[in-house]
Amino acid sequence: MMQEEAYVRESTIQESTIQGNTIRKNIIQENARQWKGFLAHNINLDIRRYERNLKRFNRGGLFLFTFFLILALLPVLFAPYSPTERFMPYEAPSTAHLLGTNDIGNDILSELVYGARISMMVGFASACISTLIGLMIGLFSGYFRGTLDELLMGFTDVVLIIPKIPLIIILGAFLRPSIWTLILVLGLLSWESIARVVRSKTLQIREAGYVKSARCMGFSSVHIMASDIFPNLFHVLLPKFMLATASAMISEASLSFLGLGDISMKSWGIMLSFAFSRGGFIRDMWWWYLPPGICITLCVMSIALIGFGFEGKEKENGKRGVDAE
Amino acid sequence: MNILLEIKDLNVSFQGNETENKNENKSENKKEIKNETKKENETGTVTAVSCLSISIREKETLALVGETGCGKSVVAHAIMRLLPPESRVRGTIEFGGKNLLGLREKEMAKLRGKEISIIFQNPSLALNPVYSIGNQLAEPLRIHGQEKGKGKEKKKTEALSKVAGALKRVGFSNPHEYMGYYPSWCSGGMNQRFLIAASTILDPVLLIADEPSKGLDRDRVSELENEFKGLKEKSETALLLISHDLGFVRRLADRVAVMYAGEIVEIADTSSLFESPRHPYTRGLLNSLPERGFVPIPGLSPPLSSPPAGCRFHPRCNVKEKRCMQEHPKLKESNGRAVRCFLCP
Amino acid sequence: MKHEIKQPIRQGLKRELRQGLKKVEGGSKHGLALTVLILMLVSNMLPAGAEGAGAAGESLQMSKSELSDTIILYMKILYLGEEGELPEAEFLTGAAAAYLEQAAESDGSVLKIATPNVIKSASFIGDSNLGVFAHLSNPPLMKMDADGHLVGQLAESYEVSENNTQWTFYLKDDLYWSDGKKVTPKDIEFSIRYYGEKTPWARWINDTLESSAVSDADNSVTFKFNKPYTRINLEFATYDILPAHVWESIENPMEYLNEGPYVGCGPYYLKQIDLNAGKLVFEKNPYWKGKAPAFGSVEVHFYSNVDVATLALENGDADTYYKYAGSYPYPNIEQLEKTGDFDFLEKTNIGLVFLAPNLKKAPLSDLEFREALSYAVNYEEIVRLETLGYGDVPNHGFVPPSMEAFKETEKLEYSPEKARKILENAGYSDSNGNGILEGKDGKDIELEILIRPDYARTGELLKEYLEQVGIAANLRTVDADTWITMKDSYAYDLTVTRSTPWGMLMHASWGSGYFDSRRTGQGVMHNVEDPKFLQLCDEALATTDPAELEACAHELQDYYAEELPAIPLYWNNVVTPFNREFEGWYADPLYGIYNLDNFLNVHGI
Amino acid sequence: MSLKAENLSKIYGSGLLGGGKCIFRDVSFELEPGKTFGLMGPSGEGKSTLGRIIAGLESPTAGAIHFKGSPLSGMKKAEYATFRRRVQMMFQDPTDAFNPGKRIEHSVSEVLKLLDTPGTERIRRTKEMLKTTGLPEEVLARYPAQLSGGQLQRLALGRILLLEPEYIVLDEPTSALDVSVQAQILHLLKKVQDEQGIGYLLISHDEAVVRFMSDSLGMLENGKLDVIEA
Amino acid sequence: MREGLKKVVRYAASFFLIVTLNFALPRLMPGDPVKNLIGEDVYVSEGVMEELRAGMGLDRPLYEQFTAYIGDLLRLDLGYSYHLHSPVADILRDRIGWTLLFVGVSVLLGTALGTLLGAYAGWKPETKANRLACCGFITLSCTPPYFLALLCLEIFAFKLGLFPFKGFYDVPTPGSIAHHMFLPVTVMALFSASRNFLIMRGSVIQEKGQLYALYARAKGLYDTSILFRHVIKNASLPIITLLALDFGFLFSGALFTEIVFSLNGMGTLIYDAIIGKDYPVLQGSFLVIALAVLLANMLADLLYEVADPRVRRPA
Repeated sequence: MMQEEAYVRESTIQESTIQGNTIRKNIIQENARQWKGFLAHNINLDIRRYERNLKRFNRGGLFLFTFFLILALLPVLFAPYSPTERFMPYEAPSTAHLLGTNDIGNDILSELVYGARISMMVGFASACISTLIGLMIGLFSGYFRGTLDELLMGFTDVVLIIPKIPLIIILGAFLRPSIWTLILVLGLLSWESIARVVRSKTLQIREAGYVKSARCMGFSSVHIMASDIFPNLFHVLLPKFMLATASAMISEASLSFLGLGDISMKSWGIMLSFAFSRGGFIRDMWWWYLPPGICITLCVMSIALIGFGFEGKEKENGKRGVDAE
Repeated sequence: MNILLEIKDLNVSFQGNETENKNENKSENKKEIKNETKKENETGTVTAVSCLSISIREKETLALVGETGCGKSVVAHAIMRLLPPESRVRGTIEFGGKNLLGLREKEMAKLRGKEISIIFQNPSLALNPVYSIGNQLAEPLRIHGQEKGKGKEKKKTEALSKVAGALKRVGFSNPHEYMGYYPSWCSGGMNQRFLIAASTILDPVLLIADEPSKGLDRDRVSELENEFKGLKEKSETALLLISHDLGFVRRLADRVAVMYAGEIVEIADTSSLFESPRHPYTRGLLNSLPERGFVPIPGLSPPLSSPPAGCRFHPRCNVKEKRCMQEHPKLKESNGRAVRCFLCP
Repeated sequence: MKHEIKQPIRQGLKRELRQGLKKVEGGSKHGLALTVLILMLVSNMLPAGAEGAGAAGESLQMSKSELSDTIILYMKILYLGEEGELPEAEFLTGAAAAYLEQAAESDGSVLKIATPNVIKSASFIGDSNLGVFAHLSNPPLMKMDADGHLVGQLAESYEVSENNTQWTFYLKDDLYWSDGKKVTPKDIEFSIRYYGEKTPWARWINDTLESSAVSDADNSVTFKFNKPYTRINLEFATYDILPAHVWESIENPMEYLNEGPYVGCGPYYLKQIDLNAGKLVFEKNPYWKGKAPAFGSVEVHFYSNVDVATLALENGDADTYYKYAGSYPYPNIEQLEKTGDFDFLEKTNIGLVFLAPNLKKAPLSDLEFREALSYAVNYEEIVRLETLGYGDVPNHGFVPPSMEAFKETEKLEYSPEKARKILENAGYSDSNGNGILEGKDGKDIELEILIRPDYARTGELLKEYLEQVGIAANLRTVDADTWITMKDSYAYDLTVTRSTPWGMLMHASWGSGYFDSRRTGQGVMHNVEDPKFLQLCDEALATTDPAELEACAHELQDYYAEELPAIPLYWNNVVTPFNREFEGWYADPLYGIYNLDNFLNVHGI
Repeated sequence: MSLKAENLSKIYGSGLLGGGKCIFRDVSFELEPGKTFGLMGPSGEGKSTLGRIIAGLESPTAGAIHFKGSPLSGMKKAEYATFRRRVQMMFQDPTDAFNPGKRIEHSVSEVLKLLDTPGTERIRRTKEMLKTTGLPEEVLARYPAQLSGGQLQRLALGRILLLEPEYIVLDEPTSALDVSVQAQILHLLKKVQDEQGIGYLLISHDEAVVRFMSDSLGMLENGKLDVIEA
Repeated sequence: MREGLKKVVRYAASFFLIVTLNFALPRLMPGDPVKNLIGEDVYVSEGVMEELRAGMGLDRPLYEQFTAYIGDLLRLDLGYSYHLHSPVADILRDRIGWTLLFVGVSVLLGTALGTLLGAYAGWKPETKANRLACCGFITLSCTPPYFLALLCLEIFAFKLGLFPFKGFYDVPTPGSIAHHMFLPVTVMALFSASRNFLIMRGSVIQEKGQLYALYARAKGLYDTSILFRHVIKNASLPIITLLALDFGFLFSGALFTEIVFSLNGMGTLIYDAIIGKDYPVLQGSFLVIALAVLLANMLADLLYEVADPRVRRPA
């Protein structure tokens, strides 16, 4: 019994920490909780309301994100020049070069457009790694419980405590600055919170009637995890994935600033670090150092907003039926 | 006996797109009203309670009975004005000569907890987990400033003794020990009693109990019954009992109102209702009780968003006639009983 | 803040005074002199109040009481007709003006230097950056003059024995420590031996110094080594001389942390190392007998971010900028010019940026290939992009013209056609038609260019140039430490690096230290095993005779031009911005503006 | 042919550290096909735990369960698979009995797939199941959230019936339902039992329900089971 | 009891892992530390190099180095920095004070600001001001810290000339320190606040829907008094956990801020140590930060137990 309670407490604390992150737009004020059943019975008003608000809230994020995604996928459409083509260096914005040129005469706008792909790739690739690890650890830990859970979660807690950025910096310095090692390092060091959320959600779902009856009916553990638990984790996973992407992008930019990035891959972070190290900042060339910074912020924000939105949505996933109609 | 609370034509509806309208409302007031009515029809508005009229007399126990989702809790929250902002409440709720629905929030706050109190169905959640029982029991005293013009210390000791008294009243022999407890340390039954003590500490004129027996097992329910009986004996409080548990209601209530699909279908004295139910729904409900052999009513309750035309019960009624399907029956009163059925005298 | 407000007032005051003195003739001179004296008193008190404790006041040559005595004396003579030796008014006003200037500057006017060379610990001996800054307070024996010749600094002169093992330095007579003691040859002997014993980088002294002798009679110190050394005069231009009576008792100077003050014998002494405020404070050495410096104190402000340092300069928080072996960032010059407060001192750097091929690996072991490579690089573009015009296309001879014994060799030329032709003639051709030349082994030539982040842009350009002549190139960016490991194990085809002034001078000088395969070191390529080159080095190392040295230098430069052990990419200038209100700036090739003469010369306009 | 529980005990939290808490001790009873054994007792006394042990979802600390004469713990894989299919459990809360992300149709056909039922057969059996439980066909296209508690509980029962179980553990099958729906479900259960001869273990805190349904009943109190023949 | 023991085991494991990581990581880095020690352009014979290497203990087998390391740790000897020429423990003691002051003040300010604004924003999420605040804090939390620091520096120190560029002070007086610390503390506090704001806002939105909040209203409380009397205490519980985890985050944030503002604290220390491959300092500072975070977590655990009666249920 005590064991159970410990789980519950842990998961509530963890949950609230993580869900606290959520920015939910005015979900139905929850004194409706009591007649939630009543409302659900009739029509899922709260969901529709919520959906609408969510959409409104996310529309901006989704729009921005799509924009950046298109930039990343089809830079040719937007970049006026090749990012390696050289013109006069240090030129101010003009009609020929909307954002001017940098220290070796590359068109900054083109560089910016091509940078989207690399920045977002770092974010998504490392988020994929961390999400995958987090999912596996959380799922197994939550589903099988017992000693495995103790060990895995103990390990997770230990990793959680280690300060990340210094470790990433040390590792970044140790491994040679290549974009792949960066992705690997970022991915390998940010799965713990995902694992914890997945675990607590798994614990919760595991006790749901449909999982219990599935076990009762003789479905295999793999089938249950894949077919009953995973789809319902998706809603916790997606926001986590998005937030992991966002934080990986920030970390990449920060490491680039410290000179630990991969210079041959011109991400926004690298652009920024060049803008600072090659006089863009001091020459007051705001058209050089502001755009990559703003792009990082906006892109991270769009991803985070979508993540927050999904996180809110997750709350209501019990009633997902309606929005699927 | 005087009428304490009178509800007339209460309509409560919930709407889907409230907040968005609200923001736009401010700019274009007149236009919006038109739009709103239009929208109401388009986006399925749920009328949780329609045309509900009921009155509670002083010291009386009135029970509101019905199945899950029939809108009985909405009535309780409407009286307390605790409904979420997106609900639309029409009608009048008269209490002590004032229309509660017309009061400002500040004035309403003064009534809450002092004149009208409520007990929620889930006591462990209704108590704040991070404050001690004593603290939470004393809170109504603090809010409603019972002892004006006295020293702080004195106030405190007085509050303490009051809290102790209240706890004793609900059956705790050593109240001072329990005052330091937290809700999470206590069982649901104990929390239920704490909640009752907190809600009755200022001797409200009206106590609303919202599904107090839900989720309790047999022993606890009888404990609770004793609690309420004691309360009725010791104080002047009128009780609005909202429950789906017919046995529980039968033992406590003076009068019973039965709700179905957002409407009252029958009001009667407890004894006459249980002995000779008139409305077919009431009859069906009583028949599905264990002691009558679990005879079920066929079919399902209709969704409130699209109640059937005519009598709302007609799809499940075994004595229905043609007009039941077309006309909506009115609540007819006779001999202190009221029934919403064409077929009943 | 207070200083900044007062500074202009005080300067204005000075200017008026000077003009006033010129105009006023005859009788009114006395009155004016009095006014000056009173002003002196007032101005003396103002900053004292501002400084609070009045620490600055102590270093004044004339104290307040002395000043007021003079005023009283003056008044008596003037108005009471009292007999007395009336000081000559003309002389007095002159002295007063000078005094006023000094008084004002000794507490208020500070020379502020911004630098990105951050002092990391308050260890006088241990911190390498501090070692450079301490030249001001503890000057080395020798220095390099503007032409790159080594001359005495604390030493009046020196001589070296026939076999180059015995060096004698004759000390200047008028040197005093800031605690009043005289600088003796023993201090020099102590310092040199002390470094040899206590610091790892000067261990060679300990290992080879046979004996040393001090002669108080001719104020000299003699060092005898167990093997010939010809470049001691250069070495001794880097070791800060320490007061024996202070440091004797310090067992472990590397670990000796002290925020100051430190006893020094230069025009200033190091008063404080304040790491938390990020500055060094040098205060005037009261016992300095040489030319009086114009500033009461010199402050070195260090910034961990170059941009912030330059911003500080633009904002007028500092008067000049210093970076060891480096220039003010070229891109930032334009911005600083706009403020109108700064002038720039330009001096050709004796260090340079070069492309080092891996001579142990084909195809770069092939001289013809290297030659072709030297034609493939667009030097003018690199100079334009990397130095923004503050540099030159280099010669084949590697050594920049600012170095002693420079020999004019052929300028490097950009000609992709020539490069291609040479490659073709040498047997590198694109037989499979994929646009990439094949090496002698028949495989495509794909060069790995190893770069540190500092040369990222240069690397990008090089890659392009190589591709233009049909050579595939990969950029591999590594951090400085990895770079060292990789270049030491010759795990590269090409790499971009730079030489520092000191690096150009070390070993047999003229950059030979970078190539001699017998050497090791952080920035050293040690890639030339050619006996001809090694012999040249040995010859240069065996002589102190200027003529012989020059001959060696010319031969070395010819060797570079012919064998291309490295392809210089650009010669750059060291640009130092300085506040227009000061003049007399001067930079030496070794330490730039951070030399004693400069600090003695610079003064307000 | 029976499901027998012998001397079951369950102790929680008996690990390396701490002593643990005894839920019940030496509980024995037997389920017979076509009969209902009612299990009553105050909440928190481990009725549900006992139910889960009988259904094989948890293992007892001591004691054994015999299915058709062979003990559960010593079963081979194939044997266990039959047990797994023949003994089912129905839970208290109908609202989470189905995966909220899948349509009812999907959840049902998944079970049939598990049984390797061919496609045409599946449709027939689904329809048959709906008929037995008295539900319209349109519920198949719905998501669980769109159905009422009564409907879901019927479906839950229906889904279990697809497996053709011999015993069903009913864990508070009606306590989350309204009285009128409760009556419906109880009648349905009885009907199914009569038709298919299934043995029930009915766990409920409501004495009236237990007495209404059971052939024999037991009271689990203070960790002990008192069997009272009805 | 069981829980407590588990926690102790967990913390001990964390400690061990940190120590091991700490030992292993710097040693894995490429580059010869001895060469770094001597400095560029200096010629030193191989013999001297070996001697120095032996002095640093780097030629011994790893396990020997490890046991020696653990032994030193137990004596609170964190090694000796050849770059900074003093025992690492001394350097850390010297630097950590400033960083603690800097981080501490920022955390306090940030938490206070973020929590209060967040609580209010969560209580009335629909008002314009709160939406604006929300957008602002989201933007902040999505900006790389160094970018914001540099922008602040450019605008407030350079363009407006309101604040100095570097250092903790000019003269060590409280006024000067406050003047110098204003910008870096503001930047850090904003970051801390942005995190706390979002958490608190979400937490309040969640908590205000709880039944006890409704019951508080039913008792006669209204509007913000419900927030302050009932909701805020519940909602701020997650902040406690966050604060502990934040501690590590802020240390890292401090790194960037310190570099930008040329502050002589732990951040620059670590940065320099990475650049210079100063193993002992790296080990020492990583250990200190990790231990600080560990300690903060333990403290949070304890605090949680005090603050949340659900956790400290009597047996």
